[in-house]
Amino acid sequence: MNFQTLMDVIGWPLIKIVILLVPVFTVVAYLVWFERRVLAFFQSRLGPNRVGPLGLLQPVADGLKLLLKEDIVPTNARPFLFKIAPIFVMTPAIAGFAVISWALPWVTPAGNTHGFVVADVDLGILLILALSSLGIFGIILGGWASGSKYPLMGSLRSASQMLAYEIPLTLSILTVILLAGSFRLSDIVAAQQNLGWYFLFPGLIAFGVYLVSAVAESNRTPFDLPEGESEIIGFHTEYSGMRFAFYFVGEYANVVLISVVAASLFMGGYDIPFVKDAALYAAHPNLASVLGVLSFAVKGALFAYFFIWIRATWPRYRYDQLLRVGWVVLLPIALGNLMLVALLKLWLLR
Amino acid sequence: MTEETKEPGTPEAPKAAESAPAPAEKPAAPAAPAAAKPAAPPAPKKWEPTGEVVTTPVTERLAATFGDAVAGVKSSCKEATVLVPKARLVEVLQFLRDDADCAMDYLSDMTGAHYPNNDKKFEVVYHLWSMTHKQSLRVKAQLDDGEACPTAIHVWPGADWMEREAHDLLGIVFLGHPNLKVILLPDDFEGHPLRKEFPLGGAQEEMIRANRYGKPVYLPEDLEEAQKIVEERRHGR
Amino acid sequence: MNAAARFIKMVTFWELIKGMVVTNKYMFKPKVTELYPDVRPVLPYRTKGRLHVEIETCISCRMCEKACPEGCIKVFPPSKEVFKTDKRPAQFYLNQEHCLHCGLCVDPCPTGSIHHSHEYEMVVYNFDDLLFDKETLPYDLDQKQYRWNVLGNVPVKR
Amino acid sequence: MAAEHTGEAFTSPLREVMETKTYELNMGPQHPATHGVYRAILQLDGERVVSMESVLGYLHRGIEKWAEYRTWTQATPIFDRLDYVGAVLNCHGYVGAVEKLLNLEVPKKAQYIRVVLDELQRIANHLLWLGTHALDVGAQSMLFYGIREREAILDLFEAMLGQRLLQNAYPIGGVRFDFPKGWVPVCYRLLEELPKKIDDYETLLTGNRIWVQRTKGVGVISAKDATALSLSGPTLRGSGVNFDVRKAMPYSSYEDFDFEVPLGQNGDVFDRYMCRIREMRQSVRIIRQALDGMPAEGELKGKVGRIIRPPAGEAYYTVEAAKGQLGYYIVSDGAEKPYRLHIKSPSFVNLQGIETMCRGGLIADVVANIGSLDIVLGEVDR
Repeated sequence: MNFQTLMDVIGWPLIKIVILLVPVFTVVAYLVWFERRVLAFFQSRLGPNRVGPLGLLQPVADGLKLLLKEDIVPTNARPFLFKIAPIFVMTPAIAGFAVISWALPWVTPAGNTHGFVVADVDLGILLILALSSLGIFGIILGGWASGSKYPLMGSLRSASQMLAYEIPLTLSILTVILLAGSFRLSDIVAAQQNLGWYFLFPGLIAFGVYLVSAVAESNRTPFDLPEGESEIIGFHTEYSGMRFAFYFVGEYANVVLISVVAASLFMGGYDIPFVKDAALYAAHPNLASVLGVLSFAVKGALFAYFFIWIRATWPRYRYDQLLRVGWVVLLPIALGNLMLVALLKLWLLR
Repeated sequence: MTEETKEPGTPEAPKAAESAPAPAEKPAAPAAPAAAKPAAPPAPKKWEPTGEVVTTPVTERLAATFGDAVAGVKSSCKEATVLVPKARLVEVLQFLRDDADCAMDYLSDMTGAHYPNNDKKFEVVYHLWSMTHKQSLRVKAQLDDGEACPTAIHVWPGADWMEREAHDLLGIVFLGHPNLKVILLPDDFEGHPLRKEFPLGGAQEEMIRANRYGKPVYLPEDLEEAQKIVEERRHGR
Repeated sequence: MNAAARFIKMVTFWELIKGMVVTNKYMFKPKVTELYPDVRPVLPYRTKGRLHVEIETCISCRMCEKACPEGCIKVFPPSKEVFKTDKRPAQFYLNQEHCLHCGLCVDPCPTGSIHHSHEYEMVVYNFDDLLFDKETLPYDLDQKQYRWNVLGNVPVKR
Repeated sequence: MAAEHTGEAFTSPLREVMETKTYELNMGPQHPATHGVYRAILQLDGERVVSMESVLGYLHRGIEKWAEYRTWTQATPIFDRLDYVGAVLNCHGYVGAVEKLLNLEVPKKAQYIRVVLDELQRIANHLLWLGTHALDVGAQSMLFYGIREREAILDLFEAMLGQRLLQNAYPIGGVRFDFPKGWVPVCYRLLEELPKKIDDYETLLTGNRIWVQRTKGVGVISAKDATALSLSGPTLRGSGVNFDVRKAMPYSSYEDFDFEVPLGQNGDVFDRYMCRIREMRQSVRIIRQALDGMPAEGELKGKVGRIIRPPAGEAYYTVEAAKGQLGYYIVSDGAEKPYRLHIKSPSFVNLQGIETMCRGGLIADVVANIGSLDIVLGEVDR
């Protein structure tokens, strides 16, 4: 086992993981700040502006506060399950970032290229879907293990909500895969590049279904019933301190993950709009990949802004209406769309 | 509460003491009413409303059907008031609601009152309103201490909580009320606060107000004592 | 016709988007937050802040003491002979702790010596600092820090 | 899916097949959606409410007992603490009752000033109700828009009455002061701006399909039940019963102004919401007419001595408060202190309707129903 294989097997992935995790955690932390500021600006108020210039140190302050707060385990809670539940929410959300390819490979002067992705798994999208359904387990376990009635209600609600929205989410992604022909994210982006325009236009209905079910998947308004603040306060009522921070980070990591996946599936990922990427990459590769990451970030931020915009405006669905929208409305549309796109592709190919 | 406006003792004090408003030694007092003559306090005055009896189409209709059982009550501000014997109370209320030209289909308010000096100690008061004829009427019934009053919940379901409140605060028992439980007071509260002999502060409040740092909040009349108390409060801790 | 219009509206989330346009409109409008400790609010003339008492003009007639529902004011008039020359009270206690800021004591005061100021920062660490006597009665803190407002008219001295 | 309201408690079809027990959930007294310290003990079958029982008294301060130990003028500030978001209307109720007992004629100018301030307080109350009700149903920004407009009104109160919330607005007999110098133009500007802002709220909520699904057919109470339960105010008018104290027994020269009384059709949360929204627009009309028709000069206060001793007797005076019909039953025995004072508080009586509204609905409907009743616990517990 000489040094070179050791590096390839363990070294490079570890470095890539570190390179990936540091920005992901800062992006998640600053998404919290971004949401509170943008939400405040929607509501004609200023939002956090006392901690640091424009409140930029607010996430640091929140993190520190949650770190120092005592995280209580309630008496009639199941202690072991209560402690491990938040982990089940955060790790899948963070792990999902591994398979996303952020840009075209980086060419070092020595000639070897390093892909902008931690693990370019050929079944990338499937892995993300599997991981996101693992996240539900954390919510249900946490709600049930808290031992009190309100979190139990929250966890039961989130169980049925996830079931209702898992299938439309998968079907809408299937339509994109049908169009792209491969599960690997970099292939999907490459397919959109040589198709000429983004999958947003052929798969518009799939895009709509994806957005709605993604919002439901990440428990955000108008589907934030598991944590309906004004009704049953949510599954993380009994959590405090760092454990609550896990849930909090998990939820916002989910939002970032969904925005990023939406950007790469429907808006062409790191493809720089109105620019011939292949030619630019051939000319000076590193600039193209940096610009690619930037355009990816802008698209992701656009989606995050859209989610916050929805949260500021729309009221919350009731529990049975939420399930009705999932099963009765979204499922047929997603299936019909899949059939439509399949026929379209068949007709085009022939 | 200043000394003279608040009666720490039972407000049962005879009326004469109540009407001596200003303390004697106030120098530039406005012309104090000439009440404060040290005569023997008169017998506790019964409470009777002044003014004259107001007759409206509704009271005439009632007099026609119930004869002299329903007596008009004097009112100083032109309000139709009717006194009904307790025995026929529900019958009158039912008639008022169902009769075509009374049509009192809205119970605006139902409450009780405690008159310790009158011969009949308690009074139950119903304020009714007719949506169609746009008339209002006050029906009163007098009860003795401890006497039960028939419930009006079958006539107007809205009276449910009002009766529970009257029972809670005044101790009037309503016969036939489905769950005459305590509504506004804690379950283990004994005594009925709105009765005249119930002290204003009640046991707890005196204790609470007095024992903030264990010192009385109100200052006595004469100057030196008050200054001593204030000094001690300020620097005694 | 309106069935088709309704269908299009339903499919394109039309009224939901109209709602979002409204919230976005306020996104770019000026914000209403007042940055309190740095920017002092401008109070109109009639604001009923903390009670101020001008001991010099008080003729210890105890009208305010009788009018107060909470019994916060306690006036001790001077002895008889002193009263002939100098009407000011020997001692004046004001218990700010129970004060409702209702203004019932200001109405009957013949000389307007007890009146509301614009002071609203009345936080203290223990209750007894709220019991003011003649010396510690707050009077005419520098009114500059409470700017007068264009809405207020001339203070009426009865 | 409209919740069907059978007379007896709702029994789910599954009950015969598998024997399930109802699940008792304590909503309150510390709960974000109960608008104060109100506690509801819900018997739940899954998410569906089988039966509901209210527990009150957490904010009982004994205001009626307190008033018996104060003179007539000293008692006015305590009634602001009843419905602390509609303090001017409470004060108007009490002061009107005493004036009725004294047979005192309030001068015309004072009556007009009272109408202007009452309607401003009604709009401020409805704005806060709209904000908290929409927040409970999920529309977060509505709360801040409602409170932003309400601040403009509270500034007007501070300039005119001296305080923003608990103003001790009216002395017995009329009004203390006239409007300050710059007040009326500022009020006119506000009257132009308010209808535009209410249109914004309607685009945000009334058309919104999620809002409609959350409120239409929820918490239905029929006109007959509403009258029988003595509900009042927008809660009663939402079921279509035309009873508004300003029209039924006009007081303080309300008969001079023309305004409609908005009515609902089927008494659900949406109709009560629409009633209050239209009521805000009507209040703007009333204020404009009152400010235009205000007599230029005139007495501000009727002839009333410093110590008030009404003749022995009793009086019942009702006012259309923001929550409903607020009544004061006062008994005087000739002394300068009230002998007995009973407050008919609309929130206390309206809260009786919550049990019929919530039976058969979901927990989210209980939250929407409490919001649509617009209760304030200070007034419920007195």
